Amino acid sequence: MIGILIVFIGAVLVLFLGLNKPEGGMKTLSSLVLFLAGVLSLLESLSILNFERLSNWAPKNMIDFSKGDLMFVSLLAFVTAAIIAIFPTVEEKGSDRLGLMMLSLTGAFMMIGADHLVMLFLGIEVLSIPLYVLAGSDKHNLRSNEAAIKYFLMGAFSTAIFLLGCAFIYGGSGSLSLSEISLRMSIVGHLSEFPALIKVGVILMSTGLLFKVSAFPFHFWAPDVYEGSPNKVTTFMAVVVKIAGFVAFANYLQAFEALASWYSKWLIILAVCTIIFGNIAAISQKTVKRTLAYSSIAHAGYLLLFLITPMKANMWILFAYSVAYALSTVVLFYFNDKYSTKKEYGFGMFSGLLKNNQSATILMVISLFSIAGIPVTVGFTAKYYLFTSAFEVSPLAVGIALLGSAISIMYYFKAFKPMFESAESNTNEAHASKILFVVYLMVAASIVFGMFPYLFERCF
Amino acid sequence: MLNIFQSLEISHYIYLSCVLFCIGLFGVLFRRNAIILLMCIELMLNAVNLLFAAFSEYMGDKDANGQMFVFFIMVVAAAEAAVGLAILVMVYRNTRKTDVSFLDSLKD
Amino acid sequence: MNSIGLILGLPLAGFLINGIFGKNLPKSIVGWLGTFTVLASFVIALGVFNDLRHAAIPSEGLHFKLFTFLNIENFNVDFSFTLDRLSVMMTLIITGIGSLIHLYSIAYMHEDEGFYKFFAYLNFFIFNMLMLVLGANFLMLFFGWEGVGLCSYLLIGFWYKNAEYGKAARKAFIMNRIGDLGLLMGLFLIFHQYQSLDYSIVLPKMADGSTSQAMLTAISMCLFVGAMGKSAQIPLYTWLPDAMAGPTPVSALIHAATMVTAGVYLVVRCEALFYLSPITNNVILWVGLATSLMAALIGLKQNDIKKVLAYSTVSQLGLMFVALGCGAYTAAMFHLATHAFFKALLFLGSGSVIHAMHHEQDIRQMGGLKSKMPITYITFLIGTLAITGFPFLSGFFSKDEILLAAFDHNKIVYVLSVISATITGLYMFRMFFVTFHGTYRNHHHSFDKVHESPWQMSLPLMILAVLSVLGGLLNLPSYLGHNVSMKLSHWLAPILPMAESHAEMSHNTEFMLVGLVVLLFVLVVLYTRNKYVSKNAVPEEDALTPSTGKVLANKFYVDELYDMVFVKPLELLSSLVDNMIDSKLIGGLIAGVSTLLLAISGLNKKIQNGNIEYYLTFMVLALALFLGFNLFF
Amino acid sequence: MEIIILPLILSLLAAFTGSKINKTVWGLLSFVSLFAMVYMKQHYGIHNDGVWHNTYDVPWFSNGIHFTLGIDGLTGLMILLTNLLVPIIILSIQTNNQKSLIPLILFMQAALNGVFMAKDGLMFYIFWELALIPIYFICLLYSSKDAFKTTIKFFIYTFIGSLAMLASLIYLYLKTENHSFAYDELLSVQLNYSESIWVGAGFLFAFAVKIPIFPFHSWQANTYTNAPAQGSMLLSGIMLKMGLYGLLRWFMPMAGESIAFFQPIVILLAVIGIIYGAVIAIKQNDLKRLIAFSSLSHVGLIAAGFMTLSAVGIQGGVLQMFVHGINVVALFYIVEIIETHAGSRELSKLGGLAKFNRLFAALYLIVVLGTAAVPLTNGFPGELLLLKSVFDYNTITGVFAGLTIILCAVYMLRMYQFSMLGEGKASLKEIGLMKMIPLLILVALVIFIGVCPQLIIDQISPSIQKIMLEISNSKGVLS
Repeated sequence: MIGILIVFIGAVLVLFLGLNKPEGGMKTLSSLVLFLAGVLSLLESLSILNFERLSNWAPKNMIDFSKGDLMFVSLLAFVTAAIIAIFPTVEEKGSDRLGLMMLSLTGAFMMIGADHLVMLFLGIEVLSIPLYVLAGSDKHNLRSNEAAIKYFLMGAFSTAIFLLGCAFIYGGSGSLSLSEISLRMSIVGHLSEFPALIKVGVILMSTGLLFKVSAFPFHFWAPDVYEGSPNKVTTFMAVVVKIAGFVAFANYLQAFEALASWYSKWLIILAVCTIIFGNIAAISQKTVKRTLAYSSIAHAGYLLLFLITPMKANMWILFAYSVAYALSTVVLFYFNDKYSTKKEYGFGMFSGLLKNNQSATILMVISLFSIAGIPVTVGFTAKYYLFTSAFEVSPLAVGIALLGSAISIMYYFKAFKPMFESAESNTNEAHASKILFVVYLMVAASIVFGMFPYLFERCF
Repeated sequence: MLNIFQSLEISHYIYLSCVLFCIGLFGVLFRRNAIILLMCIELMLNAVNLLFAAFSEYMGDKDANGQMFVFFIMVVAAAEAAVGLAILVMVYRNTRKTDVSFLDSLKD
Repeated sequence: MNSIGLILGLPLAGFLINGIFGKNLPKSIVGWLGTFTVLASFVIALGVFNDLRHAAIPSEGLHFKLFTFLNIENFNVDFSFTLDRLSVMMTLIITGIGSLIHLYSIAYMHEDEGFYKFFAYLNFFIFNMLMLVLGANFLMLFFGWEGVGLCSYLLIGFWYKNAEYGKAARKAFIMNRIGDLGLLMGLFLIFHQYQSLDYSIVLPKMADGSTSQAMLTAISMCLFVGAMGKSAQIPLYTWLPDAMAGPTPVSALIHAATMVTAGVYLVVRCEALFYLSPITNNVILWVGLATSLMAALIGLKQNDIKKVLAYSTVSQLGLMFVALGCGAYTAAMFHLATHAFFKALLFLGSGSVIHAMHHEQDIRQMGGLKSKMPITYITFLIGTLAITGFPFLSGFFSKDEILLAAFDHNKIVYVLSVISATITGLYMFRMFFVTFHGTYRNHHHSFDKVHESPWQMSLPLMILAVLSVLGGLLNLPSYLGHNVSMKLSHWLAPILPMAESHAEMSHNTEFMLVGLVVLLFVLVVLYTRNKYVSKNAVPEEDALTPSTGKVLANKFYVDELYDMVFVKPLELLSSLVDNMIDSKLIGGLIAGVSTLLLAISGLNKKIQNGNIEYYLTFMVLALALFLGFNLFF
Repeated sequence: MEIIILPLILSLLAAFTGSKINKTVWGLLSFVSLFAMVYMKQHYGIHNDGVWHNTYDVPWFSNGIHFTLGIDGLTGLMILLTNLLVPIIILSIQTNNQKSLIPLILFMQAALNGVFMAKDGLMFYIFWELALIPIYFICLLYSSKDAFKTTIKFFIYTFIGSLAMLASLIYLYLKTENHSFAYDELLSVQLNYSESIWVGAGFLFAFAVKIPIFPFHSWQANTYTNAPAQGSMLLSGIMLKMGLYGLLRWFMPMAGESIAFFQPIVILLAVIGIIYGAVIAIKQNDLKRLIAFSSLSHVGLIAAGFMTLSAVGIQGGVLQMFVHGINVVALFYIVEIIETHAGSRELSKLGGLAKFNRLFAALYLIVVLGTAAVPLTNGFPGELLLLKSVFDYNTITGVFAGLTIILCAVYMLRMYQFSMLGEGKASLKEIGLMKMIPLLILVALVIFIGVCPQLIIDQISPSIQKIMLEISNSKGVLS
């Protein structure tokens, strides 16, 4: 709860204070606010502090943050703070971008905490609408415009489907509160006795969420929008939207646990398709951004495997994976943004990096290893936990997932070719520039979490 | 006259809103003009509203959640429409077009 | 330190000292060191020989265990040696002739810059050869077996700058390796059968007839394959003539006197085994006979003095195997000994000729040397007489033994071996006369440059000449009176439990046969003398040789055949496998997977074409699919 | 533990000091871990009982997954090999411009020690991967030509293999009651036939790629050829042994039920590989490529020997692992010297080098003989035992495997002939004594092991006995 409040207030502050100031001024403020929110909710989840009174103020059956949810809240807050901190600001006046980003983060929080379909819906919308704007925030760049309109149209479309699903579920179960729904379903018990409405509703709602997390048949927006939108926004989308989406997905599927045996087989199919598709499609990509987009699709596939495991007990695995994913993705997008130039936004941008900037090389290598899931990075640890828990449900799917992560080497390591093979004359002058401390911190984190993985389990 | 309304069952409402929804959906699929797409999406949302209202009514007065939801949807739809139109205008400024099928510079 | 240790250790020490420090030592020290180490072990061996004569149990020998080589579960092999009557005889031959040849080499190799290397290798060879004959189990034998092969490789390729020699050396080693594989398989079979490799355990078990016939045959065939390789029998003989690339003392020591007789030693060592497997016996008999005849025929047309001797060696080895095939093991050992004497003598003699002729080996370039180098001439003559079976010289007795055994065994064999013996006479005298009589025919070096060799070379010649004359005393035939008879056979009897079973034939037949041989000998001498001395004929140039002669001159084209059947196809296969299967098939398969993935990945362009209608349509279709499946199926 | 930490620290130090400190120093420093190991051997007295002693054990991922290191005869021998060869490999570095080479090698040393000591399934996997990373970068950074293409193939190939192994490990892990990756826990899992075949296939694939066994070798030749000499040494000298070690320590006891199924297949493939590699090696022109294929042929024999499940085969195989490590590293070292001092490693460009440096020629010859398994060199005892085991398993197979002693002589002597003997086109620059010392050490080992192999056998046999016991417990197929 505290997280939402702080971030929301911060957002409003940034919007109004920075109305006609350059973005740079607001940067520190906003990242500080986010950091504060992160710390506070972390402390709350570790039950060092508690904000009972605040939480009571909110209607319990609408939004309710469990300890686990708070971990996610703090993670997202930190990540967004990092994103805002490390990405360069735009020159023109007006800090609305930062404000919008923080607003949509509040939406993400609402999704995470939502215990009621209305709240879930609102969360999704509050997350999405600012993002539509942010996607197009590079006003005079046609690609950005296109990204915005594509994202908007498809987003709105999927929202409509999602809502239809809500309606059906409402009709079928007679309630909108997730806990209420799960209660009623557990009474009904037997699968066949459920009204078709609920099944249809679940399918439609899931479609909406699958769209948000860009799972296979509903992934089409991701590559294009990722490519078109400004790097900062892309990063935000790739990390925050996906993680929030999955937490929400997990929370709401838990309400339908009675249907698990039915939906999990569909989820397995989806997961396998997504993994195969994402990885294979990524191989032939030319630009770094699209490659990362497809890799994020593949990761959505891995995470779908999480949804078939007993989720309530395993939320920490989802958290571990989110941490791994967030850390490496942000770092990689950062380097992509740093080194891409007007004419070169393919892998060539890294040519000769080893020669010009060794520390950058090492950071990139570690992040790539982490995202590819190679020991002893957190990427491996998370994958290990995820796959082991999913193995019990469906070994075959895990086998395919392993194969997928083997294929993923093919495109993750593409970067090494230009990096290590000594560069030709036109070396990228951006290589020389220094790298922010935050990036070092994140990479270090991905090693530390890799070496001491039990931290995750302990925290939950 | 009156008994017609009594003879209406929830299923009728479901079918109706489904039909509405599908009209909107096919509109989205088959029209090119962004504004019309927006309208179609609104239509889909309204179909959902109708459904909610119907369900809420069907469940009697013990549960007003549905109607509440309808209001939220309306509000959000309005916000969405505002943002959407803003984006449209931006696009229109840059490319004197509102036809989405021309926007295909982003692809593999 | 006991005697076996010394016998083995001294040459090894010589090898190590010469090999490591030899470069910095003066040549005289190196040479004499090498010689004396071998000589010393010869003396010790004599001592042991003396002890053994008075040993209580004649079949027993000295045993000496150094340490355990391998011990896994029941597979237990010791690094141990035994010195019984058989091995002491071999040891005496090896060290005796070895020391003479060392002495000889001091002068022969004097100019060579690899002097110390040469002596190191020689000592190492002696060590390995001794290990071969002294080993107390088959693995020790195998050690020596491969060791001598290695040494012969090193010494054939001694002048390493010459690529041809290198080729010959490799040929020798690889052909030996083929035999070794057979021997190794034999070892495995033996262990499989008897759970041990020690002679003391295995040989009695072989003798007691508990083993199945098939197994005996299998083992003996495997061992015989090994013997083929080492003792240059058909089909593995072609390396020996090429081995003449090495320095002449090497040819004398390794490729005439000692190493090549290892096969005979092996067979005699496992006498019981071979005795009990008649199939193998026949194989040995016929292989030996064929080898002996073929080599003799080839020898007729060779003009390289060493090549002639090489083929005669092969032929003589063939005879030994005939003897073994006939079950006349003593005869084989006897011939082995005498052959060691006179063949070493002949090689050293040829070496002294070559030395005098400044490394000219073609007999057509020689002639009339007797006046210039009398000692060599005399000794060489004795050697020739000995090998061709001049009455009462060593070769006469040993060869007779074999012929008698053959006669007793199978008449056809007898006839053929007599023929081969006769041919021996033909080519030996041909070579002898062409070399030493007639007129000098060399135009590169003037005749007066030719000189007698220094004493280090002539002394061994003389000693060996004496031995070749008196060698017969080792084992005089019974018809010269029983009191002197059968020294060697008595000596070896305890080692050969299966008594030599050929019935004593009447002396008349023996005299008749001997007479026949002598007659043939005389005819041969007259013919060759008349042809090459009186008519002063010279072997014609290769171009002019008639077709039959060509075949012989080209050694029946066997080398070409092997090249065509084995070497070329193997190389072809190699490049084929490398280029086709490895890179194309297996490599291509792996590459194919990645290209396939890329191709599939490329397909995504069709869908992800940037057009939003497509996207929406696909999404809706997918959704419809899900709904359809769940509602209607 | 210390012998993992030590090289790690060293590698970090080396990374930071860069090339300021001479490579010799690092070489000597990395010897230290050898003493650490010797100490450990004494401390746990590993040669009197076959037990795999824990030297270090703390909970790690979870309570079920510990960070466990163990040492016994087998592990001891492997570690001995690693910590003996790595310093030599470091000393073999010729140029000073490869400055991240030493840290990578030291890191590799740590990882390899980990692999051999890991007593917990997941740790084994993790170290397995860690060992892959430095070698990948060594090859990527310093390969002679098309580095990326070769290395990515190598990496993905082995990575897929290790993922298969991970799957098998996870499967076993889930089968254990009180989910645990501990070696003994995993051993105690009882699998039914089909399960064990799947699990076994997972392990086997990983190891078959690493060893490599015949059809899975296609990464090998190019990697060895293009990699820098040090890379080739690490790969063939030690990393290969990871596969064989895994075969013996993990595959056989874990999936023992499936051995009966895999035994004939693996032996057949291995024997095919023996002849296949040898035949290809006969015509190779590039020395490194030749050695690559010869090593394919040799390890094939080891794998076959292991799969015969006879004491002779397994102990001979372990002995041969050690020996092959020494020989192949010596060979690559020689090639490195030839390449740097004669300017080429193409047989067609070489020849007649013997006359320039007698000592070098002699050492080279001894190594060649050792590889060709001439008695009294180290190659012989192992090969004898392996051939015997294969021969006992099946006579025909044994004969075919035996062909190796002929073919090996053919290509090895050819290699020596065309590089050292003959009139010679090439010339050899003066070789410093410093460069000879590592070679001398290796050659001394060649002779020593060749004369008394029993010393090593005594070290390993108790633990081998124990492993064989475990195999037979998991399934009574032991012959």
